[in-house]
Amino acid sequence: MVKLIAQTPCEGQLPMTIGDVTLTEVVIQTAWNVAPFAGKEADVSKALEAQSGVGFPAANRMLTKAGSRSIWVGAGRALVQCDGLPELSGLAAVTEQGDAIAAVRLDGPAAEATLARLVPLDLRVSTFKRGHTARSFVGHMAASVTRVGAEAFEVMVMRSMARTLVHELEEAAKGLAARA
Amino acid sequence: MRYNAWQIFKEAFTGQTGWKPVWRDPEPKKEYDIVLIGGGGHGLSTAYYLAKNHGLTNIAVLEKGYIGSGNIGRNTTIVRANYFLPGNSEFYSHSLKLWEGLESDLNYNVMHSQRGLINLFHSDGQRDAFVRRGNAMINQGDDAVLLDRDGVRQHLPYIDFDNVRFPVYGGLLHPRGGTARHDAVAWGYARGADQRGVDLIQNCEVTGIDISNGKVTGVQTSRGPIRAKKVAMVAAGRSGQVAAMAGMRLPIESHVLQAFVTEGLKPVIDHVVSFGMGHFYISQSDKGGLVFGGDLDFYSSYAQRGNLPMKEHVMEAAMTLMPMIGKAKVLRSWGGIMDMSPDGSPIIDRTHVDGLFVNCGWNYGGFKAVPASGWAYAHLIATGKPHDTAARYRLDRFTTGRGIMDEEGTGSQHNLH
Amino acid sequence: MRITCPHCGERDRREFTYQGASEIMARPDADAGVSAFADYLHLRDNPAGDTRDMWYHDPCGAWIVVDRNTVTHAVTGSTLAREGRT
Amino acid sequence: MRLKGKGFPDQQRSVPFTFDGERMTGHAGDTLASALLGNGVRLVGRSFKYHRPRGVYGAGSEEPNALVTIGHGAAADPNVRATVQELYEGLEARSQNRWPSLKTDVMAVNDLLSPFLGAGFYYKTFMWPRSFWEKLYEPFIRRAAGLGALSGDHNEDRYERAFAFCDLLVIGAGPAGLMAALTAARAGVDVILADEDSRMGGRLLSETTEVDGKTGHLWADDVLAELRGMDNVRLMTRTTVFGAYDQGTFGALERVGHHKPRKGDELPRECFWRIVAQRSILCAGALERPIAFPNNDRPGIMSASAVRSFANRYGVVGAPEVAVFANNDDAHRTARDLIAAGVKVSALIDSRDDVEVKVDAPVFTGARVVQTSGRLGLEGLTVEQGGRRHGIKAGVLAMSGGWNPSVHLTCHMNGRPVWDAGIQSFVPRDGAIPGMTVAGAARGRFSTAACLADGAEQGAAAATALGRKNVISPDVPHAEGAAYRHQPLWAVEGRGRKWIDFQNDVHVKDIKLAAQENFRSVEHMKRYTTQGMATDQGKNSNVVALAVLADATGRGIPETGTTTFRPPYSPVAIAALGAGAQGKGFAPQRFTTSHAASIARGAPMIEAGLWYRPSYFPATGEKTWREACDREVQMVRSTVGVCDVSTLGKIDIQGPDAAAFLDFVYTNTMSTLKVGKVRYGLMLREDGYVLDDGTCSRLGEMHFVITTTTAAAALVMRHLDFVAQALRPDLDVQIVSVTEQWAQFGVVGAKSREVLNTILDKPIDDDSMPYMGCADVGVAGVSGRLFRISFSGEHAYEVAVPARFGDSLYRLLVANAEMFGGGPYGMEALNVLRIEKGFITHAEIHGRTTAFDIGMDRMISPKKDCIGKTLARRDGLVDEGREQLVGLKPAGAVKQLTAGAHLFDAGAVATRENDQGYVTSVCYSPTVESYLGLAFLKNGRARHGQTVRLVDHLRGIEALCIVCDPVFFDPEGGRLRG
Repeated sequence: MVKLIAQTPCEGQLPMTIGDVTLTEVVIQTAWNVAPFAGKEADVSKALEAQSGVGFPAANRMLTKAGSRSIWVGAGRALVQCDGLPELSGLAAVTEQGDAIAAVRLDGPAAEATLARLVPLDLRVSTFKRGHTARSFVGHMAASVTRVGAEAFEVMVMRSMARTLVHELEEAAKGLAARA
Repeated sequence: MRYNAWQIFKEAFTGQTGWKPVWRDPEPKKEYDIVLIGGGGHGLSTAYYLAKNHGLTNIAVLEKGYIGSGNIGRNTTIVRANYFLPGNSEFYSHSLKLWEGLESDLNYNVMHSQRGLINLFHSDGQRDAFVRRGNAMINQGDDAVLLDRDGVRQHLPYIDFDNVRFPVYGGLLHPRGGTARHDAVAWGYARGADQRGVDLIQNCEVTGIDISNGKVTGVQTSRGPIRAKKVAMVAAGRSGQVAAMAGMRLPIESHVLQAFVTEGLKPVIDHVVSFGMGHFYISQSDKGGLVFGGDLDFYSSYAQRGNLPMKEHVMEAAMTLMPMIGKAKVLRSWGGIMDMSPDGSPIIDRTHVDGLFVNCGWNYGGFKAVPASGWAYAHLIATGKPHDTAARYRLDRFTTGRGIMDEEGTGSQHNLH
Repeated sequence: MRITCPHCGERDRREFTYQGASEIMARPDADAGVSAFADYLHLRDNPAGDTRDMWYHDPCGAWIVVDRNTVTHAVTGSTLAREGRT
Repeated sequence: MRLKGKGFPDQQRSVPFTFDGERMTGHAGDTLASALLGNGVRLVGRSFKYHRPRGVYGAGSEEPNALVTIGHGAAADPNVRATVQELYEGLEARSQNRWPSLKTDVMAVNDLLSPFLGAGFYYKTFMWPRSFWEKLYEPFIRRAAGLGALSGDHNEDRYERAFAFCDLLVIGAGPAGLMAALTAARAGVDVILADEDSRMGGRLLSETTEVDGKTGHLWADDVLAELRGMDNVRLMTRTTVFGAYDQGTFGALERVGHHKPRKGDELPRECFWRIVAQRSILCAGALERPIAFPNNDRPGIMSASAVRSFANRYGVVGAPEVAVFANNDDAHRTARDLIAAGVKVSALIDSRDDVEVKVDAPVFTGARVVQTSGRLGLEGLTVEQGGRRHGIKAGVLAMSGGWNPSVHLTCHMNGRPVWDAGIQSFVPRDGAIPGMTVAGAARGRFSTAACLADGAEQGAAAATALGRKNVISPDVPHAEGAAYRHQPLWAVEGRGRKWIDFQNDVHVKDIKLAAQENFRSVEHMKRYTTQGMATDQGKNSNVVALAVLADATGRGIPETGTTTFRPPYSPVAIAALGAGAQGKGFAPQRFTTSHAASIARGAPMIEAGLWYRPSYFPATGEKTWREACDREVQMVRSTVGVCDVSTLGKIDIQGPDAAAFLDFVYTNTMSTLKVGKVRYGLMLREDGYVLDDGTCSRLGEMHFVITTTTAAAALVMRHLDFVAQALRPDLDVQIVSVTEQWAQFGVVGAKSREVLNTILDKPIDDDSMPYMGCADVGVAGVSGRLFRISFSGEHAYEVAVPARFGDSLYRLLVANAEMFGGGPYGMEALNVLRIEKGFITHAEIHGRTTAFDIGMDRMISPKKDCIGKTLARRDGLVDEGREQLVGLKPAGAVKQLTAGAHLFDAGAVATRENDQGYVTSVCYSPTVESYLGLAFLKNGRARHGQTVRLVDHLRGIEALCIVCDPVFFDPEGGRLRG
């Protein structure tokens, strides 16, 4: 019997370190878009928490617990990463998205300045803290940007744009490194 | 006074002291046969052709600012006749013919320069759409040439043909397309109208339109009431507000279109060039500045200024298309207020009020239309019948669905152009 | 220009797509007829001053109704289209 | 010449550079302008119109004269202000707008012709004969005009863009800006302090003024040291805030690499910053204005403040003998500073009568400069005092007509500045930019003491407005606080041209001529004379010009008008504003999962929207795309082909009201669709025209997945969100794009089922997967989806798997197809296959077509409302005379049919009046063995069987065609179900 081989969106492109920032691919095993039906937000959150350990996040926030995460990804929508398809029938639209996303992590003292070349967001740590997430743009690409550490961010774009994402991050980091 | 070689020579040796005012500054009279609301390009050309073609001179052009203070002085100066839908084809064709005789007609050098306009395309589908357009231009009696990639390279060697996001497949050359000196067009028409007896009244804002028993009787202005047998609105950029004075709502939204000019540079861009993968068009003025623009800012506005995202988008288009342009420096940016109609085409028509006429909805194509718009509007005002070339510019086309002219194919409803 | 998305907060204009006056939310009844629909779709107050219009916050997918001034570009408020305010 | 012991440049460290090829030496810390003056170079450029010799006028970014080109080849940077360009080792500068050389410029003949070339001369002449304009006059004018030249080479430099956010943006780091930033920063405010200069301190760097008992620049250094030590402060030097935009957004340009020799190409030349600030304080200082006197433009005639900058900051002076001409006290310090530096001051000429001048030099009060001499540089001047004339020897004349506050940014949002009679200049209008206040000289508070105090006050006010409690105003340091005393003097009478706009060569008489010809509005005057339209945008000249116009028209200055400024404050390179877009950066690239496999098979890739898709797959021996395309079509029609269709939009629709929602957005009814079935659907815009088409599959009672065309995917998604949120919030429905989740492949042709059954966990047959069926399936052990739909008229499927398996599945499908005599096919074949079946794409539904036009008006269900239904009924949209979709076949032998050709009645002349329609799509069909076309023809459905004339003027093609049904192949659809 034939077996299909999986590839990651940034296969062969990462990791790389440029100056004071390191780019690595975040490999997503499974993820679902969870969109509660009208009036079911609280029920969904409760059920999600029971199943995965993380509830439905508030707008612009990420919840993490053990291996699970739920990230707000837009009006009434969360990206839930956990083991196993959440059972929310009748409560929410659950849509597989684990293959739809390219995710890259930026680490290092230059991570914020690298993103500041591409993202029209106020990323100052005083306003955009660990666990904060935002739907915005990276260059011309719609993206989720999440702060995962004092000097660490995760950026998610559409899978088909993985190459552009890596390229733009790389170029931004190069220009920054050349100033040093 | 007529300008001629002798006069130029004489004035050079008498310290230029003999030149007369190019127009008068008359006080408004109590009554006119025709009042035109708006002293921009279209208002001035309408006045000129009313006088010249129809012998009507008891006319006032009321301008709330200075003559030519609207979009006639805030555009990218492109003159072309490369439309393809019936209605637009014959109108812009007529306009281009008028441009070609404008200088001798007005005895004023508007620097109309037919340096050729090239629309670039970047896919087979775009090519076919441009071929349809080019064939329509030739059917109309105008000119168009299909260029392949090498043909474009011969005309525009500086374009990036190799390392580019959307490679150039070819272009549609419109040899008679070009540019003109925008302010001079306003001044030339103003001078011509004034010489024929039209009163150009600056700093005179219309504050009301008087209507009695369904018939227009005059206007209220910041300089007092003025009676008129006919009133013609021609105030693109403020059409909605003017029409509201007559109790009308128009199918118009007002938007900002930005334009840019760089510092003066030695000649480098000979044609008017238009990028097919985003609104971007460029030419070089006789002073050496690169004059270019792009798409609307895309929000309704009367502010005559834009914001950074669209500026950036325009500059991005410039950099991907012709990266030799990078070190040209933007000197000035400004915004014009565009009367955006649902289908992107204008309106020249009567209204429900007897004696009240409307000319609006020029979207971002008003400059090149100035001669034909004035010609057709003058005809309508003078005779009560639409001119053949503008018969399709009806106000009711959105209700009947007949003759909708959506050149871009993006939809005949607002905010899609 | 910066506009406030009720979900995401104040954002650069580049994150939004514009869709004209909020009158567009008051769609006529199915049987209102051609002329009512033609007026609804095409005719606009087009005010020089305060206006209320529709914007789509592309990255988060929310349609919002924004209170704005077309002369000064001041933005004074915004709500979700879902809340039904025209 | 250098002044020993003066200035910051390290006079021990020599920096070699060239000017017009001549080797020269400057010092570290010099600008190009100071280095040229240090080398005794006064002639630096030629003016725009008359090509008059010009030298350095100022010391800052407002410089109108000393514009040069830096570097060569692709790096050549034209119109660089020598006063801003910092010197570095190996810098290569060239003068501009001269030929053959700066000293001997042929075009200077224009200056002799100047009696002809007054304001507006273009408009009155060059009309005879008409045809000479493009051929003779215009090329000549164009060559004479312009300043520097672009290299014509593609840009090779890196430029960059970035965003920054702060609570308070302080623009300008002179005494006011430093105090404002310091006060706010100490209160805990997040501050960005930006200054266009390479070193912060503003005028303190150029004056000998003391602050708190220290030389001004030392005091500035102390403040900067404190600011640098604070986490909440960001100092941005070499950064010009060039534009103010809505809601506290500013554009700023940082010069990152221009002051360094090039090493590699990674360092950006410039960075374009978008700065967002809750509040801002404009501390941009003021600019000195010139006086218009006869021949006031010779190299060596400079602004007085620039002469002080060069002497005090850079330790240079343009000539051994300097005269000063002013109408204000402030300029007197020029003479004092020069004398202190050991320079001979040959005269101080003050236009005021009642003034006491404490300067150890010949003083002329109540006097004016009425003439100057020196062909390529100032040699002397004539002073008139009480009717007597005095000849003065001077190589430099420092002139000052007073100061203009730098109001520019406050004008960017249409705020007109207001006239202040006290300083005879314009000051910013309060509140012109929301959130912005103005401090110091930028609002007419000219003394150092006033600037310091005002900066502190505005800084404290901003901190308070930002919600900081207990803001402490620091002690304002002690500094000179002399009142600004001046008496207006705009223009001096006398023979000769009195220049106002140096670069554009506008002089007093031009403005008077404009007034004489009734160009009396300021805007008319500007546009008629080009006053203020040069690269300095009138920063130096506008107020003088306005005063001259006011005088000529007999009005006061405020009645005459105001001067306004548009962004950018100083010119900004297109490469910076559009940074990142060059090459492929204009738009994201989207790659399918089969991209690598397609490339490996040699497929040329074409752009389809943002996506790349294979055009065709060349086989050995094939020389043209047509050969490959014909083979691929025949392959699909005879055996099986595989095609990546992942780029089509896929949207997941779920919820209790999902079916009702789809009924509202599609013309046809989707609520009656059974689970496991697929239906073709048509969407309209509200204006009744076709928006898009695609399929709708019902996966569950409350779960659908629909497809869109590739081009319209984002548009349709936004449209559906609009309908759901703005029009029908009553419907409980969730809409999620799944385009990227699934890699989807068409498996098309008679052998398609056999190929699929090689990889499906559970084989299918006609019963388990009938035509227009859909189901979840196992694909080689992976959960996937299968749809039995066709865009080719063949028995066909689309199989989808999670995208991570896309590459693998594609390779597998192609390999297995090959076992059945099939293989991959590209966009060209796909296009032929759909034309043969009369299926439409965006070539047909191009935004102007209605359901009626494409023969689908019966798909608009009469039983329910939907978007676009009512307006699609408008008379004009269902008129029989509209252009309707038809097929075209050649009548007899033809060379080719072409898309974009127009149609006419056979025998009719090809004119607009006779136009009957146009061709949208064409192909050569190897199946039908003929060219085929799809076209829109007036009343076309009633004209099947008629002959029409196809004319493509552009390609030189003419053909007679038979009008037919658009379905050319298998009209009964037997193969679909086969």
